[in-house]
Amino acid sequence: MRDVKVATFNGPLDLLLQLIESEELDISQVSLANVTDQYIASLQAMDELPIDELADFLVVAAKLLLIKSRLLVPDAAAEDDSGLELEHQLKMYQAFVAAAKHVAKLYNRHRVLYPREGYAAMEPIFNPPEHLKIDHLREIFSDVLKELEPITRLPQTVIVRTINIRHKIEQITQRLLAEKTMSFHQLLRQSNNKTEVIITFLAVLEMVKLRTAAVAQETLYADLNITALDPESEILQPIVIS
Amino acid sequence: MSLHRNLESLLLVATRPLSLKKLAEQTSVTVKDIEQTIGELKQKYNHENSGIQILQHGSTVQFVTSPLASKLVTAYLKEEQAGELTRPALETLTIVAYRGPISKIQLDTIRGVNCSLILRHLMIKGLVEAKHAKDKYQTTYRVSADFVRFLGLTDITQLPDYEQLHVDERLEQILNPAAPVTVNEDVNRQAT
Amino acid sequence: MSLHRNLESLLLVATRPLSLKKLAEQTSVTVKDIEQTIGELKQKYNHENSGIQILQHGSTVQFVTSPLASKLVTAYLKEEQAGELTRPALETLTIVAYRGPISKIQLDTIRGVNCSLILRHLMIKGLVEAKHAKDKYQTTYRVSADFVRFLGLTDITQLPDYEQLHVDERLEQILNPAAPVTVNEDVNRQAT
Repeated sequence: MRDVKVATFNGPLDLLLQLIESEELDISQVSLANVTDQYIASLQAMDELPIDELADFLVVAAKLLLIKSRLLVPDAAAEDDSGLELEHQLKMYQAFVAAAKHVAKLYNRHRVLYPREGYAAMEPIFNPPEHLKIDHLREIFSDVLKELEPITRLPQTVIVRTINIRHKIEQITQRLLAEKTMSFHQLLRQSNNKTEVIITFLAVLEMVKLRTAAVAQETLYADLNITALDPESEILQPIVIS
Repeated sequence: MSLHRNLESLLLVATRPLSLKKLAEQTSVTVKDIEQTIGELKQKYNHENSGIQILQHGSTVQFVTSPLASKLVTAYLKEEQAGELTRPALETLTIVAYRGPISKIQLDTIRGVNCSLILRHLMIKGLVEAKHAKDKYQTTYRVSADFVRFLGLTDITQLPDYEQLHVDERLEQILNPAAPVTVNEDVNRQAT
Repeated sequence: MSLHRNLESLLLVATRPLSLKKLAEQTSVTVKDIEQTIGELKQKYNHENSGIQILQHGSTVQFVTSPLASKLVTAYLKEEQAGELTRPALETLTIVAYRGPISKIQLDTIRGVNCSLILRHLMIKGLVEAKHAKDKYQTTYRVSADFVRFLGLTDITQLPDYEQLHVDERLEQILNPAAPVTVNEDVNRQAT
């Protein structure tokens, strides 16, 4: 895997597009599978990300993993077109990124067309709304204030709560060290929302890759059993959490 | 042809009659050039098939409508003046009443949409007036004295529940959002 | 020719974009007559020697100045140059410009992120406008006539590759059969 050097990006599709373009690949399912590891590595490198944005990133991560797993195990291909969908979605996004360059060029020419905003003979003439009663004003203003409520709540939901995979790995490791083995469902019991479920899943995948945990599944669709690998074993290094 | 084009554009946006001298300054040509070009533009516009006419009064010029369309134009302007206020216009008027003097950006933020056209409409109806500051962006808006009188008040602060609604907390939140607090609260921590 | 003249006069006194329907009512002809006459007036005005241009945005029209006189008019009006667009703003405006009218869910799908906050910001700045259908959940967005003016165009369909990007089969495939891609249900609900 090449060193990932993506400076700044604007959402998951932007990150994905930059990864593919830096590898000079065309957009296809094979190239999506190729950059999956880099995509997840970039995700992990993001220390702080508003939780709402993270969810968008994770949805794409899940799709990438699905595409990759299907290319690795072609027979496992289920009836699911989310790979094709992501490929199309990214192509579309690429087309609009290109179009945005045209728009920026037009905008930056500063060739603004000006409308007519008034003319010499135009003088205000007092013309009040006949049926307007004073109590009506209060009602309308109260309605306006009420409509503000969802917007004033908005910043609170977008409060920058950060979540990161490394912390999740640390947490799972601690539990595994205590319990040696546990099921994926037991882990998920701690999850508060969809985002955390995906984070937990990614953390487990990462631990398997780092060989600090092994995952077994007895039958198809059965729960996953996660076992801590012997921390004394030579090939295993304790996960260093920075 | 570019002088013709430039003069047409300037006359279109001018909100008062422009002097030939002003036109010459803006286009960096002589008054004589302007005189000649305006003469040519009169030939182009001042005939009965044209809905746009050039009116020269002394040394000032302006675009005016065709006398043949005056009935139609008068009817249109009367309708614009008279019609009842739409709901968005009423909302804007109410916000200016309870919260004025208010800047346009604050008004736009409260309504969540740009209110330029509505404000202009309310001003032409004499309901709202602008107080221009040196910096264009510091212009503030408030309801007109005529409108206060129309409501039967001597002061806009006599509106029902003015004290309370004028400084509603929701307004403060929208207009002065606290700096985004990075709580850096680990979701994992919540779960354990 | 009297319809041409009448429309020219009405467009000259209007200080906001006028709908074809409104023009039809004012002149007592059909919308179809208006459409045809506006088409002819565009041929008369929308060429590079004319200082007056007709901007059509959806079903509204207005007179605007020539892009070639822009520098001069900007100086005359003492307007400041429009500020830079941020990358998310530019991306969102581009998608809304090419694909509008577009729903928020479609926009979110194309950008791969939730666009509630950026849309609110663009609406406050008057670059995007929302059209609420009777069913509240069918709100669609398009760029404003002001944004078209800022680009120096007289119709948003003049954007490069407009036809191709405006309707894209692949987008239809993604948007129609499949579930929306973004998960941020909470924010969606609150912002709309």
